[in-house]
Amino acid sequence: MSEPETYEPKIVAFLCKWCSSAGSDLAGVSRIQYPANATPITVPCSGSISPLYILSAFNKGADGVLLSGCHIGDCHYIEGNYLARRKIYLIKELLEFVGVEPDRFRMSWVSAAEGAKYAQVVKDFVADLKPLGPQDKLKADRT
Amino acid sequence: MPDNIYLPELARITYIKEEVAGERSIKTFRVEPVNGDSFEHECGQCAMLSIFGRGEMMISIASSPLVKDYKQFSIMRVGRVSAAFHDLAVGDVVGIRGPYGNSFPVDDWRGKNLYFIGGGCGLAPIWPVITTAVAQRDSFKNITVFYGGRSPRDIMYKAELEKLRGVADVHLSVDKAEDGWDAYCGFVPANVMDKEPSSDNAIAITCGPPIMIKYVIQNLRSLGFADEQIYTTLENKMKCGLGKCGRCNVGKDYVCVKGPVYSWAELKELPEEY
Amino acid sequence: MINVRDIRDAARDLLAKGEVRAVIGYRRGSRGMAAEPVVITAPEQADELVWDPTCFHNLALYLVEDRKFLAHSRKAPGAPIAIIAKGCDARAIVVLMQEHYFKREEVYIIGVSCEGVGVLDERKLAGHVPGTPTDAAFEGDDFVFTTPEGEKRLPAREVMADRCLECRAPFPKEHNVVFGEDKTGRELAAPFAALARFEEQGATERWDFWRRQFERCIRCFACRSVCPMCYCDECVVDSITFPVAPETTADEKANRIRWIERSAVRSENITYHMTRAMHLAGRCIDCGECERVCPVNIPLRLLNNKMEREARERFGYEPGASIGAASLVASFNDSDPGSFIR
Amino acid sequence: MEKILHKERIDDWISALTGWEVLSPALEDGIWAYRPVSGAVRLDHPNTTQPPKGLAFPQREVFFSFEQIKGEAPRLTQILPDTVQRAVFGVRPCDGRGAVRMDRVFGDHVEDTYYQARRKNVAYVGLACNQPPSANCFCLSVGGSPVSTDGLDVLLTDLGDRYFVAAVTETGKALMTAANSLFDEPADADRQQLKSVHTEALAQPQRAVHNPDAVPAKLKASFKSPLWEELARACIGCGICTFLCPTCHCFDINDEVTGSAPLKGNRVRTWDNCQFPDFTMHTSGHNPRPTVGARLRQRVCHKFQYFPENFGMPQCTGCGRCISECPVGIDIVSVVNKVVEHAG
Repeated sequence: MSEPETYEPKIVAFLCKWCSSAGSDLAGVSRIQYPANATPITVPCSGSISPLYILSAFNKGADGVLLSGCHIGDCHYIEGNYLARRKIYLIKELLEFVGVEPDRFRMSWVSAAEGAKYAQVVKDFVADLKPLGPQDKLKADRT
Repeated sequence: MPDNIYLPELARITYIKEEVAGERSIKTFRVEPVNGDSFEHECGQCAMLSIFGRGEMMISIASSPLVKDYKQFSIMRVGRVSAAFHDLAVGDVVGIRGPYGNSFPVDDWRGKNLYFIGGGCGLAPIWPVITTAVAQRDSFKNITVFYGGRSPRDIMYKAELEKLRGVADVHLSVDKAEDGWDAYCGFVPANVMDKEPSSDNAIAITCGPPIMIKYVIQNLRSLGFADEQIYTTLENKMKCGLGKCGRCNVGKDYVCVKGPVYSWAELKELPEEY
Repeated sequence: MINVRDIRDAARDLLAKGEVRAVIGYRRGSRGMAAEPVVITAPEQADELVWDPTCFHNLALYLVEDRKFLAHSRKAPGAPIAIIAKGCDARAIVVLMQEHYFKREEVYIIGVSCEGVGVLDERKLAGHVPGTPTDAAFEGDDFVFTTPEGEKRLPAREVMADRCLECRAPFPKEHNVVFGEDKTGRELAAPFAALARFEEQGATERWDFWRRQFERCIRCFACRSVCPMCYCDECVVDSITFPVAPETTADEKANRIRWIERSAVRSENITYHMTRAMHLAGRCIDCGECERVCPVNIPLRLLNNKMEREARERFGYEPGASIGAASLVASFNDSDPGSFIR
Repeated sequence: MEKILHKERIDDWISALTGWEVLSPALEDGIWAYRPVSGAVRLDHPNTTQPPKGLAFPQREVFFSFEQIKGEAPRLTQILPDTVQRAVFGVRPCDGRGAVRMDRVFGDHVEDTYYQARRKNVAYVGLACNQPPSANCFCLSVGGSPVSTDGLDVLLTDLGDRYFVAAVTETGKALMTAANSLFDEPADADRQQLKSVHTEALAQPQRAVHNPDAVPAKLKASFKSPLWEELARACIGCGICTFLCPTCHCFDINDEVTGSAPLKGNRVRTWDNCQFPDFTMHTSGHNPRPTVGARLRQRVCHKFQYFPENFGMPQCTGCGRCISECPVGIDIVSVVNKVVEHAG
């Protein structure tokens, strides 16, 4: 099923617009080399993420989903990332509970200054996703 | 397998005209089959129009059956598919299947006076009857058209209505008085009462918002029109057009098959669930 | 032991004095022995009320219906509405008040304690009693069924709903008046026992299990419809072609996102059920109605129990415990787990 | 064609049906469902939770796929049903009669290509109900019977250690002929027993719609009765009653997009449900059936008034599923009786 040589996991990355999105931009302008597997989607805040976004990304064929926001204490909306942390913990548990590989969903704190960290997060994620092969548990089966 | 009843034909948009602007704008579209022949239709019948990826909607065919080159639809922008239609341009290809439903018994009306009473976008479903009657002008006696909109900007088919004046009596109205409007001010049913059409050897065909239809019928009855002389069209949510999907029924009738055209004599026998 | 006459007297009295405008309760239905929900508005209807092991339904749902009806008809509520509530139902009412769905003074809670037992699971009854029973009654730790062949007594725990066996709060703490003994602390079965058993399996087995369950779903939405917490006017699984309200604009309709297709296939079903489980996290009070009504036996309580236990163990959160408490996902602690975040 | 089949030979019969996929009721995950036969078949089921209607009318049917490169004309590719022949064993007479009604809906006016293509490949091997399989059975009230052959290709009657096997259609005969040697000719004693089993079956107590012949007219007269809202008060608006019904046929059609650039997707039919609030809602927001009462009335009147008016038979076949499975005990027999009684 997995084709380790050619398989490139598709990642949907929800990035908060205040920190992680800027962090990914910094990674780009700093010309840091990192895998191009992640499709970024900028969101107002990590706390604004609905579980449905994550499930929908998997449904639409993502092999991994990343959510990245400001570090604890740095949220533009003061407590958005605290709320995200709780909510995301629950969805992570739920995904694992139904038997989805826990490594398919990842959360990180990346500030606007952490271009290198963003690159590392994506790099690690891609490396962890590759052995898992394509995600087909939650992917739409409506052909 | 016999013909796939759910497979639309492809049709190209050849003409678009904005009839009414604003929040609930109305545009008229003409479509021509991509692969030669299309189905024939009768006055009052409907067709399912598709935008692939958005869905289907049932729209009454607004052009006369005598027009063979294209089919015309006037579509208000109210929902998911109609909004997508309003974003289309000439040359775009859509899907069409039909024709669905029954039709106005126009042939039975030869030699009679015809009164058309429309409101808002309710002019479109009766427009094929008007244009057919006008095209066969000698077969009918007087043709009178009552039509009203909320304001002068809501009047559709403006140019066509003006052209009608030569061969038919046209009585336009708007709900509220406005500068520059010199025709009737008030609701369509009141305009009808104002002109006192005679029920003698006459047929009245009405279409518009449900509340308008209700009062038009009430007024026509008071003017002496018999139930059999009054015709209207029903609209309901439809998905298949073939009397199978189960949602457009009024009592035992599936409007997509037994309707949309009803005489008041028929309609008043159905449960009031429309 | 609750005497149903006390419940009837209370309902009659409340209606007669005009203290409430209606009482939501149970009456005898026409399907076998099962009770059915009823809304009575006149004192003389109080005699219709019943209280027996077939009073499964979580009537809090009808408080939601009532609220929607009032909102739709733009009516002022006037007098409060009374409701007969078991322990779980009362917790549901508390959650609704926590979420400001209605105010405490708008509801008169006639609490009924499940005492040492709970309600019947009709599916468990097969084989236990001959023929079709016509009546069921509480009697201490037993249920007594009237069958064509006479009375049949069964220990309640043999045919009780799992949710009741595992219930930790069979007494409606939030109430205006309450009937029956408070037997909180009774231990019939360890809570989350089925969950713990399930989690002993590996990921592959868990996935195989859920895939099988979700493939079976027919998307009748009974789980959603029966749930008092599923009160949204617009649900992600509904067809998106309909307007939420008459004033919904064409643009709103055109731009709605179709998160989940109507096709009852595994991927769409799983997205639905997992979304629902997340929406119920910290809100589900384990009345188990979703699982009871599922016509194809999907063990939905497992999903909700998972969230419930995580809420309890990780965040010290008990749904439906306090009207004033912030909800689970609208609150946080500095000590919330975060080690999973990179 | 009438034969005797000893029960232990039923598996051999099924094995002999080459070219057929055979389904029979299986208890899986706590519910009875028609499943492809694997292992021994014992027809000792009550009724299945869902009728076999999905074989001819699946909950999801793809009509065609579409693909459109921006600026170009769309390309449509028809998707046609598979042509596997399926024989379903153990179908209860009420569900056979359900098929008759579905055939009318999808066959009259214009033939539904998809339904017809599937339907002609399905054969129903029915099983007479010596005992009512559910406490909510009421087939006798809707013109049916526990031994009805309507819509079935074969009817089996359990005679203890053997089945009395009666072919109803040519397809049924073919199914039997495929395993001719397994069957015995019925003796007079077999016929006698069949007769008495059927007589007993017909005498089994059932729930009853009172005065069924009067129902359509009484319902018609009760359209505006306030009773509908009262009877529907507990209704939660779920889809159990219709999704489990052997004759409910309502559906929705949607485009399911599977890709953009180029736009790709399928036009799909899925079951829909007159009890869902948005079922009849117009795009304008107007809803001809805005309340639970109006929707309950639609379900009941469709079964007991509109369908008889259109097809001369009630649509309901008395299987009782909607009663047994309703989360809040709404009971179509009791609803019909109450409305009729109220109409006077």
